[in-house]
Amino acid sequence: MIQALEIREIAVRRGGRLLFCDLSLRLEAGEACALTGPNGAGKTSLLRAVAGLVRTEAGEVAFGDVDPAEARGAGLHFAGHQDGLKPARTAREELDFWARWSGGTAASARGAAEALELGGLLDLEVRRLSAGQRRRLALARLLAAPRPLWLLDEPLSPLDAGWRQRFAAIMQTHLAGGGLILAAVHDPLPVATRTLELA
Amino acid sequence: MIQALEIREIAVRRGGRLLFCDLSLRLEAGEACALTGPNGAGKTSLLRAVAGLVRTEAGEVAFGDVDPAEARGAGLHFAGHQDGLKPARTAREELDFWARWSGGTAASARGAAEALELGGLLDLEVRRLSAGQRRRLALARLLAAPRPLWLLDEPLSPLDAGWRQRFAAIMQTHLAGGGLILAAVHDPLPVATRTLELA
Amino acid sequence: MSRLSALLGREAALAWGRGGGPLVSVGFYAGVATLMPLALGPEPQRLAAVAAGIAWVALALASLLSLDRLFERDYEDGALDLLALSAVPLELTCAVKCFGQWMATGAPLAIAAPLAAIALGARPDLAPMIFACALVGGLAFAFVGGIGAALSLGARRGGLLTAVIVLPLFVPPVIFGGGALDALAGGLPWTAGFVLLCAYAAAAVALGPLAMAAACRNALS
Amino acid sequence: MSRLSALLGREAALAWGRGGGPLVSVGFYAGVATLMPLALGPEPQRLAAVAAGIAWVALALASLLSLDRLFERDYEDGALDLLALSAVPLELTCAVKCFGQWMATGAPLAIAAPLAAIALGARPDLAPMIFACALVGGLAFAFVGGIGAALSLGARRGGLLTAVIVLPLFVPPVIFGGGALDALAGGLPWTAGFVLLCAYAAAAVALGPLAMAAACRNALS
Amino acid sequence: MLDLDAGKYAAFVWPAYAITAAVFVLLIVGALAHARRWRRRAEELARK
Amino acid sequence: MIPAPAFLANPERFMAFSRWAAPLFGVIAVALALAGLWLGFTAPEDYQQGDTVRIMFIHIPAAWMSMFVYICLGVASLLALVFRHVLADAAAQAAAPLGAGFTFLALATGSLWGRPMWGTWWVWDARLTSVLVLFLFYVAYIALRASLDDEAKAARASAILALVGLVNLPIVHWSVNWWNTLHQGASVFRAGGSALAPVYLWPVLLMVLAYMAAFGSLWLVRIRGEVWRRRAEAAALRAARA
Ligand code: HEM
Ligand SMILES: Nc1ncnc2c1ncn2[C@@H]1O[C@H](COP(=O)(O)OP(=O)(O)OP(=O)(O)O)[C@@H](O)[C@H]1O
Ligand SMILES: Nc1ncnc2c1ncn2[C@@H]1O[C@H](COP(=O)(O)OP(=O)(O)OP(=O)(O)O)[C@@H](O)[C@H]1O
Ligand SMILES: [Mg+2]
Ligand SMILES: [Mg+2]
Repeated sequence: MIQALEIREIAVRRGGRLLFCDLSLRLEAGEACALTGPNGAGKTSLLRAVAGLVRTEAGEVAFGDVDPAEARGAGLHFAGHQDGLKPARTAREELDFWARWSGGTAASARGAAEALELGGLLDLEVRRLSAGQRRRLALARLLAAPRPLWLLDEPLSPLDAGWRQRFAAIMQTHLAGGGLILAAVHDPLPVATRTLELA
Repeated sequence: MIQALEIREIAVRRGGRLLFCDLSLRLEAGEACALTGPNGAGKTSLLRAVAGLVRTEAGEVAFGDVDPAEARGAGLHFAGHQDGLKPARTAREELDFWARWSGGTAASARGAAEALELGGLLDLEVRRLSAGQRRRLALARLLAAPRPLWLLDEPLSPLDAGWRQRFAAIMQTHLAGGGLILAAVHDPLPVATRTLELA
Repeated sequence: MSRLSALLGREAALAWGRGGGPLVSVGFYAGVATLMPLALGPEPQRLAAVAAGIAWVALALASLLSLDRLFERDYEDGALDLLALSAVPLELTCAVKCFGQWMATGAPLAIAAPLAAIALGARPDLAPMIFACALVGGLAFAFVGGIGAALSLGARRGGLLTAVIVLPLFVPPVIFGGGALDALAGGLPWTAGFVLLCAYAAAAVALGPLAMAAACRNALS
Repeated sequence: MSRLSALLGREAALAWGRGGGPLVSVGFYAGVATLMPLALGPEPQRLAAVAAGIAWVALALASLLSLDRLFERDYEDGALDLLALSAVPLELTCAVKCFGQWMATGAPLAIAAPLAAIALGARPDLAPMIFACALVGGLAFAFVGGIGAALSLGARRGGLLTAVIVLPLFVPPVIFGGGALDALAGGLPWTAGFVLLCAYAAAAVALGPLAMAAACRNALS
Repeated sequence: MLDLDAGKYAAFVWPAYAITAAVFVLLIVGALAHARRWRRRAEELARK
Repeated sequence: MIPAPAFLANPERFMAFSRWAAPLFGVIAVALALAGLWLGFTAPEDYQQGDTVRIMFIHIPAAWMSMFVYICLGVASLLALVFRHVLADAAAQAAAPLGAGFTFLALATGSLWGRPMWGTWWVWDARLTSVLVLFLFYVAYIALRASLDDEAKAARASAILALVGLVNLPIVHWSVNWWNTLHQGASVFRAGGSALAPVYLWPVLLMVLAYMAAFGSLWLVRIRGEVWRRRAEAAALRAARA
């Protein structure tokens, strides 16, 4: 179980440009951090670096006393701009697959679908879902297999006001259970306990 | 030149469910309307129906005294959730193509790129752009060929605070020049003169 | 006009990037020409007899397998919406898309086809005929394949469907072209087959876009 | 295990939907079997001599043209990120992807191949050998094709690259399989060719995933 | 008079008729079953 | 056989008409078939073809029907596409499996006739191949229809396909003239009178009429089934929304 996320003086370079360097952050269990900054500041790149998807130029990322490879393999969820959902498959097929892929079960997938009220939508193909419904499906994966660290990239944007609140409550529950959230946002994050601003 | 958008008692059905019926709206030149409503209410479907991409069950859409086919072919811009940009092509290639496709020129494409400050990004492949940069590229198409009616689907969501303001100014200018805007949004539209709420 | 030429350029560029283009077609036929003799064993006469026909069928197969994605990407990423929203009639847009595909993939394949056939042992005097058949046939394949691609938009088994829909439509041009090649090789009058092939291609170019546009509109709505 | 079987199911479903599956392969070979004789002319002996070889090369072509998109969609829509972020090593993930592709496309093609060859006039006693070659060869093609597909991720000319990278790697199995078929047809000892084909397939299955995983990581970062 | 002896060609004539009969039976049964099934279903739902 | 669209366009009227027309056609089909078979099996053996000539009585009708049903499918599809008429669409959908059945019969009986006559079950000649293509069109139509969920979209897409497939019909019919093939050319109807002796011509014609009547009956039954299916689905949707 990941107890803390520690980013130590990392630097990330994209396309020859150094996006940021000497960036540090420490997040304890139960804490959330909103990552803000103008477009192109490197929020997405930072999240991907934490997930190990992007090479860092310098510095390191530690997950408490959990081995990074293990933490990335089984301790974190990454929900990016692109949701990896296949338009031609049904919501149920996709949710079931991703739940099983991250170690959940059919039952936990059903629970996640209930929490995000996907019930009536599960038999639709993903391409038929509205933008907000599709985002809810993508977010349901967070609940389908419990993992402590959530890396979220603008999770709220296509959600309506009601669902923003409800997802805030879901995040709150996750934090209360000892989870950690690092979320890139442009609007204030309803649960943020702190903010990291990229230049 | 489209002087007004008039939606008369239209009804749209998706997947066997009637999303809305008897919906009417009149928009004059210089007016903007924010389309709000919960996820799945049918905002996107309404925009697509206005653009003629979705069949309406009943009612009709009129564009002042402009023939609908002509209005749809040359009088409106549609900027949806999906931006139709190809990840493997460069931003310049895409902008140039879409500018020419909607009747603009290389010069107007350059002007649009300047207005949205895409200068340094034009030679990047679309897949390398950050979410906000990519949205700016998609929105640049609106300026690359002037057309009176803009149908926008959550245009501001991945933009940072600064760009939200700047794009609001761009919309303001468009309205001042006699343009019309119908935009689906979850946050208040900075220029809205009125609001249509879907159930 | 400027719109159409822009579209043609885009389609050609996309087709090229996606796996078309002169080099790929040369590569594809190089593959056919090298793999065939390897698979069939090296007896020259056996191969020579079928060389022209093999080059011809390889073209049909290459089209069959590459055309199924002519509209799919644009449909899924929203570009087809914007292409449909234009003063250009969708029929013309579809025709230009197919034509661009043919320009980027079909035409280079047509240049490579006679080379591959000769490499396999076809008589060199068949080369012009192979080239002509491949050029005209490729056009027919592109426009007919486009119909299948458009019809299967949004279907659950897109790829399968395209193949199932397109296969029957590919048969007549293959017969016509194969007949013309065979007749020429046997010293018989070959014009009938070739003229029929041209007629089929012309019909495909004229009527295919109507079907494609109707199918695209249907998929979008 | 549950993860891998889930992944296998997904890959098979996607491959099936994208254009694989039993029906497509039957359709594809029906196409080959219908188009070949039409293009070559109906003389049975001429056809029979090359029937087995044609079935074998058609398999290679089908793999060549369908494998180039094994990773592309997952890469572009972000699914590959999530697949990489797992306790399952990416090597295994890639292997399962290729295997799923083979299950959904290669294996049904292998069943269809002897039927197509016989329809074209091959001797029925060659059928088991054609089947075996197609089965093993399809596995080799899938794993080798996957390398090309992964290497060309994010490249500007993906399709071209895949073909150029994969084609040379396809040559040895085609030679081995073709040799075995030819030897069997000629009453010569065929085991050598077949054993080499199996060895090549085994090597591809063992080493391919390492290359694929490295290429995917590189494309993602 | 009725000549049902197809001689050496019996192996071709009778299978042809058998296949024809079988396909007709399939078509008839299929059509009737399809119609009956949906008629039942429609009436069931109309009653509700 | 194509019902007058204006009269039958009204589903109620169609249901009332087909209620008695379908069984009537069925009875006519049986009567004609019995007559045709009786004449066919009392006719003398052909001096060339021997007893295999009896396959003709089921081959020619099946072959003709395979094309005729496709014409019906095409016309119904056109009406469905242009007038968006549900009944026309139901008619098209109902015709496809029947057409596939007749085409299969043409292929199977032809193949069984070809073995003794030509010494082979199958050759890749233009007539045989184009009939196979016709069969593939029916299959493609059914497959396309089955894989689109949205009823309206499926209707339009498959109607487009049906119209596209019409190009194959002239190829089937004239393929024997365009290529010199094993299959014989037009012999029943041709300039200068039929090439068939009357003893064979009559049973063939009776069987053709019998097949037509059978198709008419089955078509009506299937359309009725389609009408009910659509009613049921509309009712289910209403129930789900209420
Ligand atoms: C699989 C094999 C065969 C297929 C697919 C087939 C198909 C057809 C078709 C489609 C027609 C209707 C042509 C038209 O009216 O345009 C037809 C007619 C006919 N077939 Fe076949 N046939 C096959 C084999 C045979 C064989 C082996 C024989 C006899 C030796 C035969 C004798 C006839 C005759 C006599 C007609 C009527 C010709 C006319 O008056 O139009 N067929 N067949
Ligand atoms: N693969 C890449 N190659 C080159 N440059 C890249 C690549 N990916 C991202 N970039 C560049 O790196 C910068 C940071 O991108 P990133 O996506 O991290 O920004 P962001 O803070 O998430 O912005 P946004 O708020 O718009 O999502 C951008 O300028 C982008 O153009
Ligand atoms: N092609 C389709 N087939 C079936 N149902 C569809 C289709 N497209 C949309 N829907 C359904 O129609 C409803 C309205 O969708 P729409 O995209 O218009 O909503 P929206 O108001 O834009 O929502 P959001 O705020 O989430 O973008 C949704 O419930 C969706 O599932
Ligand atoms: Mg970002
Ligand atoms: Mg929407």
